[in-house]
Amino acid sequence: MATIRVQEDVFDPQAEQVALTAGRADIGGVAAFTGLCRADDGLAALVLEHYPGMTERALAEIAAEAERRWPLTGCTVIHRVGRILPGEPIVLVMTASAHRQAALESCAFLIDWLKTRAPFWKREEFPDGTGRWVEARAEDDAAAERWRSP
Amino acid sequence: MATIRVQEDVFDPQAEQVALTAGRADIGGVAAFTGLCRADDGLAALVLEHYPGMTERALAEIAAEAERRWPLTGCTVIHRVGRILPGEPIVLVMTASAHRQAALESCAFLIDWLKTRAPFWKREEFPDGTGRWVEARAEDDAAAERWRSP
Amino acid sequence: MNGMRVLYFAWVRHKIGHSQEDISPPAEVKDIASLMRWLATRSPGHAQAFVQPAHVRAAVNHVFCQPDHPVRPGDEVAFFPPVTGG
Amino acid sequence: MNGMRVLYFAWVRHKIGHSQEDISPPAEVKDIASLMRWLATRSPGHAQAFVQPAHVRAAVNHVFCQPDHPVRPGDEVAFFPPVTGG
Repeated sequence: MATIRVQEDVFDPQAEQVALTAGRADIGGVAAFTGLCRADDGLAALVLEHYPGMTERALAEIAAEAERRWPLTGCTVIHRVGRILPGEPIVLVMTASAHRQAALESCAFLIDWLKTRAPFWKREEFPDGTGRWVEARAEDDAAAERWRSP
Repeated sequence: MATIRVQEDVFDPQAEQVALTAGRADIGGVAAFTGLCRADDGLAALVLEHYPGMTERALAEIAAEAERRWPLTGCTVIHRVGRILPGEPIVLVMTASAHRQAALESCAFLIDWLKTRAPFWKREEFPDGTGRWVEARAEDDAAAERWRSP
Repeated sequence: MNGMRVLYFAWVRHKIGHSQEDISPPAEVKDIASLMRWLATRSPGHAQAFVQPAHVRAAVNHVFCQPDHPVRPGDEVAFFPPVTGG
Repeated sequence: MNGMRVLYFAWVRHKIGHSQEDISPPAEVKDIASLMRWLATRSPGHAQAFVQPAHVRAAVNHVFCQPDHPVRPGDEVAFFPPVTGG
Protein backbone atom coordinates (compact mmCIF):
# COMPACT_ATOMS: atom_id res chain seq x y z
CA MET A 1 0.00 0.00 0.00
CA ALA A 2 2.95 2.29 0.58
CA THR A 3 4.45 4.26 -2.30
CA ILE A 4 8.17 3.47 -2.64
CA ARG A 5 10.44 5.05 -5.23
CA VAL A 6 14.20 5.15 -5.89
CA GLN A 7 14.99 7.75 -8.53
CA GLU A 8 17.61 10.16 -9.84
CA ASP A 9 15.19 13.05 -10.33
CA VAL A 10 14.26 15.65 -7.75
CA PHE A 11 10.85 14.94 -6.17
CA ASP A 12 7.97 17.27 -5.32
CA PRO A 13 6.72 16.84 -1.73
CA GLN A 14 3.50 18.72 -2.48
CA ALA A 15 2.60 16.40 -5.36
CA GLU A 16 3.22 13.45 -3.02
CA GLN A 17 1.00 14.98 -0.32
CA VAL A 18 -1.80 15.52 -2.86
CA ALA A 19 -1.43 11.90 -4.00
CA LEU A 20 -1.66 10.70 -0.39
CA THR A 21 -4.72 12.77 0.52
CA ALA A 22 -6.73 13.41 -2.69
CA GLY A 23 -10.41 12.54 -2.44
CA ARG A 24 -10.23 11.48 1.21
CA ALA A 25 -11.75 13.06 4.30
CA ASP A 26 -10.57 10.54 6.90
CA ILE A 27 -7.04 11.93 7.32
CA GLY A 28 -6.35 14.12 10.33
CA GLY A 29 -2.70 14.78 9.69
CA VAL A 30 0.19 14.35 7.30
CA ALA A 31 3.75 14.33 8.65
CA ALA A 32 6.69 14.73 6.29
CA PHE A 33 10.44 14.76 6.56
CA THR A 34 12.67 15.92 3.73
CA GLY A 35 16.40 15.24 4.07
CA LEU A 36 18.57 17.78 2.26
CA CYS A 37 22.18 17.81 1.08
CA ARG A 38 24.26 20.13 3.29
CA ALA A 39 27.41 21.81 1.99
CA ASP A 40 29.51 20.66 4.96
CA ASP A 41 33.27 21.26 4.62
CA GLY A 42 32.80 22.92 1.25
CA LEU A 43 31.18 19.84 -0.29
CA ALA A 44 30.67 20.06 -4.08
CA ALA A 45 28.22 17.15 -4.37
CA LEU A 46 27.03 13.91 -2.79
CA VAL A 47 26.98 10.77 -4.91
CA LEU A 48 24.41 8.25 -3.72
CA GLU A 49 24.93 4.59 -4.56
CA HIS A 50 22.46 1.81 -3.78
CA TYR A 51 21.81 -1.88 -4.25
CA PRO A 52 19.13 -2.16 -6.94
CA GLY A 53 16.66 -4.90 -6.12
CA MET A 54 17.51 -4.99 -2.44
CA THR A 55 16.79 -1.29 -1.91
CA GLU A 56 13.17 -1.46 -2.98
CA ARG A 57 12.66 -4.57 -0.88
CA ALA A 58 14.25 -2.99 2.21
CA LEU A 59 12.20 0.21 1.85
CA ALA A 60 8.99 -1.78 1.39
CA GLU A 61 9.73 -3.76 4.55
CA ILE A 62 10.41 -0.61 6.55
CA ALA A 63 7.14 0.93 5.30
CA ALA A 64 5.25 -2.29 6.07
CA GLU A 65 6.63 -2.23 9.62
CA ALA A 66 5.37 1.36 10.04
CA GLU A 67 1.95 0.28 8.80
CA ARG A 68 1.91 -2.59 11.31
CA ARG A 69 2.81 -0.29 14.22
CA TRP A 70 0.59 2.72 13.46
CA PRO A 71 -2.89 3.10 11.92
CA LEU A 72 -1.81 4.83 8.71
CA THR A 73 -3.99 5.67 5.72
CA GLY A 74 -0.90 5.92 3.55
CA CYS A 75 2.85 6.23 3.47
CA THR A 76 5.37 7.45 0.89
CA VAL A 77 9.14 6.91 0.79
CA ILE A 78 11.23 8.42 -2.02
CA HIS A 79 15.03 8.23 -2.07
CA ARG A 80 17.23 9.78 -4.71
CA VAL A 81 20.40 8.20 -6.09
CA GLY A 82 23.18 9.57 -8.27
CA ARG A 83 24.71 13.02 -7.99
CA ILE A 84 23.03 15.46 -5.58
CA LEU A 85 24.07 19.09 -5.15
CA PRO A 86 24.14 21.07 -1.89
CA GLY A 87 20.66 22.34 -1.03
CA GLU A 88 18.92 19.63 -3.04
CA PRO A 89 16.58 17.08 -1.43
CA ILE A 90 17.83 13.51 -0.90
CA VAL A 91 14.95 11.70 0.73
CA LEU A 92 11.26 12.17 1.52
CA VAL A 93 9.23 10.19 4.02
CA MET A 94 5.56 11.08 4.43
CA THR A 95 2.83 9.45 6.48
CA ALA A 96 -0.90 10.10 6.75
CA SER A 97 -3.22 9.04 9.54
CA ALA A 98 -6.52 9.92 11.19
CA HIS A 99 -4.42 10.73 14.24
CA ARG A 100 -1.65 13.29 14.56
CA GLN A 101 0.65 11.30 16.86
CA ALA A 102 0.52 8.25 14.56
CA ALA A 103 1.59 10.39 11.60
CA LEU A 104 4.37 12.17 13.54
CA GLU A 105 5.77 9.07 15.21
CA SER A 106 5.70 6.87 12.11
CA CYS A 107 7.43 9.60 10.08
CA ALA A 108 10.28 9.77 12.63
CA PHE A 109 10.41 5.95 12.71
CA LEU A 110 10.66 5.67 8.91
CA ILE A 111 13.60 8.02 8.55
CA ASP A 112 15.42 6.51 11.54
CA TRP A 113 15.04 2.96 10.24
CA LEU A 114 15.76 3.94 6.65
CA LYS A 115 19.09 5.40 7.76
CA THR A 116 20.26 2.10 9.22
CA ARG A 117 18.33 -0.52 7.22
CA ALA A 118 18.26 0.52 3.57
CA PRO A 119 21.29 -0.17 1.32
CA PHE A 120 22.39 3.34 0.34
CA TRP A 121 25.91 4.74 0.53
CA LYS A 122 26.98 8.36 0.27
CA ARG A 123 30.23 9.60 -1.19
CA GLU A 124 31.22 13.24 -0.71
CA GLU A 125 32.89 15.02 -3.63
CA PHE A 126 34.95 18.17 -3.07
CA PRO A 127 35.81 21.00 -5.50
CA ASP A 128 39.44 19.82 -5.78
CA GLY A 129 38.28 16.48 -7.20
CA THR A 130 38.87 14.45 -4.05
CA GLY A 131 36.19 12.23 -2.58
CA ARG A 132 35.36 10.58 0.73
CA TRP A 133 32.90 7.86 1.70
CA VAL A 134 30.56 9.03 4.44
CA GLU A 135 30.91 6.94 7.58
CA ALA A 136 27.94 5.53 9.45
CA ARG A 137 27.18 7.51 12.62
CA ALA A 138 26.63 6.09 16.07
CA GLU A 139 23.79 8.61 16.60
CA ASP A 140 21.89 7.06 13.71
CA ASP A 141 22.22 3.60 15.25
CA ALA A 142 21.02 4.99 18.58
CA ALA A 143 18.06 6.72 16.90
CA ALA A 144 17.05 3.48 15.16
CA GLU A 145 17.47 1.52 18.39
CA ARG A 146 14.73 3.61 20.06
CA TRP A 147 12.20 1.89 17.81
CA ARG A 148 13.31 -1.67 18.46
CA SER A 149 10.41 -3.90 19.49
CA PRO A 150 10.56 -5.03 23.10
CA MET B 1 12.70 34.86 12.83
CA ALA B 2 9.78 32.46 12.61
CA THR B 3 7.08 32.95 9.96
CA ILE B 4 3.65 33.16 11.63
CA ARG B 5 0.39 33.60 9.72
CA VAL B 6 -3.31 33.41 10.55
CA GLN B 7 -5.36 33.42 7.38
CA GLU B 8 -8.62 32.31 5.76
CA ASP B 9 -7.00 31.06 2.55
CA VAL B 10 -5.65 27.59 1.91
CA PHE B 11 -1.84 27.47 2.20
CA ASP B 12 0.76 25.71 0.03
CA PRO B 13 3.23 23.63 2.08
CA GLN B 14 5.65 23.40 -0.84
CA ALA B 15 5.85 27.18 -1.23
CA GLU B 16 6.55 27.42 2.51
CA GLN B 17 9.28 24.79 2.27
CA VAL B 18 10.91 26.67 -0.60
CA ALA B 19 10.75 29.91 1.43
CA LEU B 20 12.39 28.16 4.38
CA THR B 21 15.22 26.57 2.37
CA ALA B 22 15.86 28.74 -0.72
CA GLY B 23 19.48 29.74 -1.23
CA ARG B 24 20.76 27.84 1.80
CA ALA B 25 22.99 24.78 1.99
CA ASP B 26 23.19 24.44 5.79
CA ILE B 27 19.85 22.64 6.27
CA GLY B 28 19.93 18.87 6.78
CA GLY B 29 16.21 18.33 7.17
CA VAL B 30 12.77 19.88 7.05
CA ALA B 31 9.97 18.39 9.12
CA ALA B 32 6.36 19.34 8.43
CA PHE B 33 2.99 18.54 9.89
CA THR B 34 -0.24 19.43 8.11
CA GLY B 35 -3.46 19.09 10.11
CA LEU B 36 -6.49 18.32 7.94
CA CYS B 37 -10.25 18.58 8.46
CA ARG B 38 -11.75 15.09 8.87
CA ALA B 39 -15.39 14.41 7.96
CA ASP B 40 -16.12 12.73 11.29
CA ASP B 41 -19.82 12.01 12.00
CA GLY B 42 -20.80 13.37 8.58
CA LEU B 43 -19.37 16.81 9.32
CA ALA B 44 -20.24 19.47 6.69
CA ALA B 45 -17.61 22.02 7.77
CA LEU B 46 -15.46 23.27 10.63
CA VAL B 47 -15.67 26.94 11.58
CA LEU B 48 -12.47 28.19 13.21
CA GLU B 49 -12.70 31.21 15.50
CA HIS B 50 -9.70 32.91 17.09
CA TYR B 51 -8.70 35.87 19.24
CA PRO B 52 -7.09 38.40 16.87
CA GLY B 53 -4.09 40.05 18.44
CA MET B 54 -3.59 37.36 21.05
CA THR B 55 -3.33 34.55 18.47
CA GLU B 56 -0.30 35.98 16.68
CA ARG B 57 1.38 36.68 19.99
CA ALA B 58 0.72 33.16 21.30
CA LEU B 59 1.99 31.54 18.08
CA ALA B 60 5.12 33.71 18.10
CA GLU B 61 5.83 32.69 21.69
CA ILE B 62 5.41 29.00 20.88
CA ALA B 63 7.76 29.35 17.89
CA ALA B 64 10.28 31.28 20.00
CA GLU B 65 10.21 28.49 22.58
CA ALA B 66 10.96 25.94 19.82
CA GLU B 67 13.88 28.10 18.66
CA ARG B 68 15.21 28.25 22.22
CA ARG B 69 15.04 24.48 22.64
CA TRP B 70 16.37 23.31 19.26
CA PRO B 71 19.00 24.68 16.84
CA LEU B 72 16.60 25.65 14.03
CA THR B 73 17.46 27.54 10.87
CA GLY B 74 13.81 28.45 10.45
CA CYS B 75 10.27 27.72 11.50
CA THR B 76 6.84 28.37 9.93
CA VAL B 77 3.41 28.22 11.57
CA ILE B 78 0.27 28.88 9.52
CA HIS B 79 -3.23 28.45 10.94
CA ARG B 80 -6.44 28.95 9.00
CA VAL B 81 -9.58 30.54 10.41
CA GLY B 82 -13.12 30.74 9.09
CA ARG B 83 -14.99 27.95 7.30
CA ILE B 84 -12.98 24.83 6.43
CA LEU B 85 -14.36 21.90 4.44
CA PRO B 86 -13.59 18.20 5.02
CA GLY B 87 -10.27 17.25 3.42
CA GLU B 88 -8.94 20.82 3.54
CA PRO B 89 -5.83 21.75 5.53
CA ILE B 90 -6.24 23.60 8.83
CA VAL B 91 -2.73 24.10 10.13
CA LEU B 92 0.88 23.78 8.98
CA VAL B 93 3.94 23.65 11.20
CA MET B 94 7.32 23.32 9.52
CA THR B 95 10.82 23.39 10.98
CA ALA B 96 14.27 23.33 9.39
CA SER B 97 17.55 22.41 11.02
CA ALA B 98 21.03 21.15 10.24
CA HIS B 99 20.01 18.08 12.24
CA ARG B 100 17.16 15.69 11.55
CA GLN B 101 16.15 15.03 15.17
CA ALA B 102 15.96 18.77 15.93
CA ALA B 103 13.60 19.26 12.98
CA LEU B 104 11.43 16.25 13.84
CA GLU B 105 11.18 16.94 17.55
CA SER B 106 10.53 20.66 17.24
CA CYS B 107 7.80 19.99 14.66
CA ALA B 108 6.02 17.62 17.07
CA PHE B 109 6.52 20.13 19.90
CA LEU B 110 5.03 23.00 17.89
CA ILE B 111 1.81 21.20 17.00
CA ASP B 112 1.40 19.81 20.53
CA TRP B 113 1.84 23.23 22.17
CA LEU B 114 -0.22 25.03 19.54
CA LYS B 115 -3.15 22.73 20.32
CA THR B 116 -3.20 23.74 23.98
CA ARG B 117 -1.70 27.26 23.99
CA ALA B 118 -3.07 29.17 21.00
CA PRO B 119 -6.53 30.77 21.19
CA PHE B 120 -8.44 28.93 18.46
CA TRP B 121 -11.85 27.31 18.82
CA LYS B 122 -13.50 24.87 16.44
CA ARG B 123 -17.21 24.57 15.79
CA GLU B 124 -18.53 21.60 13.82
CA GLU B 125 -21.35 22.22 11.36
CA PHE B 126 -23.56 19.38 10.17
CA PRO B 127 -25.61 19.06 6.97
CA ASP B 128 -28.89 19.51 8.90
CA GLY B 129 -27.81 22.98 10.02
CA THR B 130 -26.97 22.01 13.60
CA GLY B 131 -23.63 22.88 15.14
CA ARG B 132 -21.46 21.76 18.04
CA TRP B 133 -18.40 23.29 19.71
CA VAL B 134 -15.48 20.89 19.71
CA GLU B 135 -14.39 20.01 23.26
CA ALA B 136 -10.77 20.07 24.36
CA ARG B 137 -9.28 16.57 24.59
CA ALA B 138 -7.32 15.14 27.50
CA GLU B 139 -4.93 13.47 25.02
CA ASP B 140 -3.94 16.90 23.73
CA ASP B 141 -3.16 18.10 27.25
CA ALA B 142 -1.10 14.95 27.83
CA ALA B 143 0.77 15.42 24.55
CA ALA B 144 1.62 19.03 25.48
CA GLU B 145 2.64 18.00 28.99
CA ARG B 146 5.43 15.79 27.53
CA TRP B 147 7.25 18.96 26.53
CA ARG B 148 7.01 20.77 29.85
CA SER B 149 10.39 22.00 31.07
CA PRO B 150 11.73 20.14 34.10
CA MET C 1 -10.21 55.39 31.94
CA ASN C 2 -12.07 53.60 34.72
CA GLY C 3 -13.44 50.63 32.83
CA MET C 4 -12.29 47.39 31.28
CA ARG C 5 -12.98 45.84 27.92
CA VAL C 6 -14.21 42.26 28.17
CA LEU C 7 -14.18 39.87 25.18
CA TYR C 8 -16.00 36.54 24.82
CA PHE C 9 -15.22 33.66 22.46
CA ALA C 10 -16.78 30.38 21.30
CA TRP C 11 -19.61 29.07 23.50
CA VAL C 12 -19.00 31.74 26.14
CA ARG C 13 -19.82 34.31 23.45
CA HIS C 14 -22.83 32.28 22.26
CA LYS C 15 -24.33 32.09 25.76
CA ILE C 16 -23.77 35.78 26.53
CA GLY C 17 -25.05 36.84 23.12
CA HIS C 18 -22.32 39.32 22.17
CA SER C 19 -18.60 39.31 21.66
CA GLN C 20 -17.47 42.26 23.76
CA GLU C 21 -18.57 44.88 26.26
CA ASP C 22 -17.05 47.76 28.17
CA ILE C 23 -17.68 47.48 31.90
CA SER C 24 -16.93 49.37 35.09
CA PRO C 25 -17.03 46.78 37.86
CA PRO C 26 -17.14 47.85 41.53
CA ALA C 27 -13.94 48.18 43.52
CA GLU C 28 -14.26 44.76 45.18
CA VAL C 29 -13.67 43.09 41.75
CA LYS C 30 -9.90 42.63 41.98
CA ASP C 31 -9.14 39.42 40.12
CA ILE C 32 -10.42 37.08 37.39
CA ALA C 33 -12.44 34.96 39.84
CA SER C 34 -14.31 37.92 41.36
CA LEU C 35 -14.82 39.42 37.88
CA MET C 36 -16.47 36.17 36.74
CA ARG C 37 -18.79 36.21 39.78
CA TRP C 38 -19.76 39.83 39.12
CA LEU C 39 -20.28 39.27 35.35
CA ALA C 40 -22.55 36.29 36.14
CA THR C 41 -25.07 38.72 37.74
CA ARG C 42 -25.48 40.85 34.59
CA SER C 43 -27.97 38.69 32.63
CA PRO C 44 -29.33 35.12 32.44
CA GLY C 45 -26.90 34.56 29.52
CA HIS C 46 -23.96 35.73 31.61
CA ALA C 47 -25.15 33.53 34.48
CA GLN C 48 -25.22 30.51 32.16
CA ALA C 49 -21.78 31.24 30.71
CA PHE C 50 -20.18 31.40 34.15
CA VAL C 51 -22.25 28.72 35.94
CA GLN C 52 -19.16 26.48 36.07
CA PRO C 53 -16.22 28.88 36.35
CA ALA C 54 -13.73 26.01 36.14
CA HIS C 55 -14.86 25.39 32.55
CA VAL C 56 -13.98 28.94 31.50
CA ARG C 57 -10.44 30.09 30.70
CA ALA C 58 -9.25 33.68 30.82
CA ALA C 59 -6.60 35.97 29.32
CA VAL C 60 -5.59 39.42 30.53
CA ASN C 61 -3.99 41.67 27.92
CA HIS C 62 -3.46 38.68 25.56
CA VAL C 63 -1.83 36.38 28.13
CA PHE C 64 -3.52 33.28 29.61
CA CYS C 65 -4.21 33.81 33.33
CA GLN C 66 -5.30 31.87 36.39
CA PRO C 67 -8.39 32.86 38.45
CA ASP C 68 -6.27 34.68 41.04
CA HIS C 69 -4.70 36.97 38.42
CA PRO C 70 -5.46 40.66 39.22
CA VAL C 71 -7.60 42.80 36.90
CA ARG C 72 -7.25 46.58 36.73
CA PRO C 73 -8.93 49.48 34.94
CA GLY C 74 -7.68 49.62 31.36
CA ASP C 75 -7.15 45.86 31.07
CA GLU C 76 -8.48 43.83 28.15
CA VAL C 77 -9.92 40.66 29.68
CA ALA C 78 -11.10 37.69 27.60
CA PHE C 79 -13.18 34.65 28.60
CA PHE C 80 -13.41 31.48 26.52
CA PRO C 81 -13.52 27.66 26.66
CA PRO C 82 -10.34 25.57 26.59
CA VAL C 83 -8.74 26.07 23.18
CA THR C 84 -9.28 23.55 20.35
CA GLY C 85 -7.10 24.69 17.45
CA GLY C 86 -4.59 22.76 15.44
CA MET D 1 24.67 -24.00 -10.97
CA ASN D 2 27.65 -24.48 -8.67
CA GLY D 3 28.70 -20.88 -8.19
CA MET D 4 27.60 -17.76 -6.40
CA ARG D 5 27.30 -14.20 -7.56
CA VAL D 6 29.08 -11.74 -5.28
CA LEU D 7 28.37 -7.98 -5.37
CA TYR D 8 30.43 -5.17 -3.85
CA PHE D 9 29.32 -1.65 -2.95
CA ALA D 10 30.87 1.66 -1.87
CA TRP D 11 34.45 1.43 -0.55
CA VAL D 12 34.40 -2.37 -0.66
CA ARG D 13 33.83 -2.06 -4.42
CA HIS D 14 36.52 0.64 -4.72
CA LYS D 15 39.14 -1.49 -2.98
CA ILE D 16 38.33 -4.65 -4.95
CA GLY D 17 38.15 -2.74 -8.23
CA HIS D 18 34.95 -4.18 -9.65
CA SER D 19 31.32 -4.40 -8.65
CA GLN D 20 30.54 -8.07 -9.08
CA GLU D 21 32.03 -11.46 -9.80
CA ASP D 22 30.84 -15.02 -10.19
CA ILE D 23 32.77 -17.39 -7.95
CA SER D 24 32.92 -21.09 -7.11
CA PRO D 25 34.36 -21.30 -3.62
CA PRO D 26 35.57 -24.62 -2.18
CA ALA D 27 33.24 -26.77 -0.10
CA GLU D 28 34.63 -25.56 3.24
CA VAL D 29 33.14 -22.08 2.55
CA LYS D 30 29.83 -22.52 4.32
CA ASP D 31 28.98 -19.12 5.76
CA ILE D 32 29.55 -15.38 5.34
CA ALA D 33 32.60 -15.37 7.64
CA SER D 34 34.40 -18.18 5.80
CA LEU D 35 33.44 -16.65 2.44
CA MET D 36 35.07 -13.35 3.50
CA ARG D 37 38.25 -15.18 4.53
CA TRP D 38 38.36 -17.02 1.20
CA LEU D 39 37.63 -13.87 -0.87
CA ALA D 40 40.46 -12.04 0.94
CA THR D 41 42.97 -14.44 -0.70
CA ARG D 42 41.92 -13.59 -4.27
CA SER D 43 43.87 -10.34 -4.78
CA PRO D 44 45.61 -7.55 -2.83
CA GLY D 45 42.44 -5.45 -3.33
CA HIS D 46 40.26 -8.20 -1.88
CA ALA D 47 42.69 -8.57 1.02
CA GLN D 48 42.44 -4.86 1.75
CA ALA D 49 38.65 -4.84 1.52
CA PHE D 50 38.30 -7.66 4.05
CA VAL D 51 41.23 -6.80 6.35
CA GLN D 52 38.78 -5.84 9.10
CA PRO D 53 35.81 -8.15 8.56
CA ALA D 54 33.87 -6.43 11.37
CA HIS D 55 33.76 -3.26 9.21
CA VAL D 56 32.04 -5.08 6.34
CA ARG D 57 28.31 -5.83 6.25
CA ALA D 58 26.69 -8.56 4.17
CA ALA D 59 23.41 -9.47 2.55
CA VAL D 60 22.36 -12.85 1.16
CA ASN D 61 19.64 -12.78 -1.48
CA HIS D 62 18.76 -9.15 -0.60
CA VAL D 63 18.50 -9.67 3.17
CA PHE D 64 21.05 -8.35 5.71
CA CYS D 65 22.92 -11.24 7.35
CA GLN D 66 25.26 -11.91 10.24
CA PRO D 67 28.70 -13.58 9.70
CA ASP D 68 27.34 -17.00 10.71
CA HIS D 69 24.65 -16.96 8.02
CA PRO D 70 25.07 -19.91 5.60
CA VAL D 71 25.91 -19.37 1.93
CA ARG D 72 24.97 -21.88 -0.77
CA PRO D 73 25.48 -22.32 -4.51
CA GLY D 74 23.04 -20.07 -6.34
CA ASP D 75 23.01 -17.38 -3.66
CA GLU D 76 23.52 -13.70 -4.44
CA VAL D 77 25.86 -12.41 -1.75
CA ALA D 78 26.69 -8.72 -1.29
CA PHE D 79 29.42 -7.02 0.77
CA PHE D 80 29.40 -3.34 1.69
CA PRO D 81 30.14 -0.83 4.47
CA PRO D 82 27.50 0.13 7.04
CA VAL D 83 24.74 1.97 5.16
CA THR D 84 24.64 5.79 5.05
CA GLY D 85 21.44 6.72 3.23
CA GLY D 86 18.70 9.09 4.27
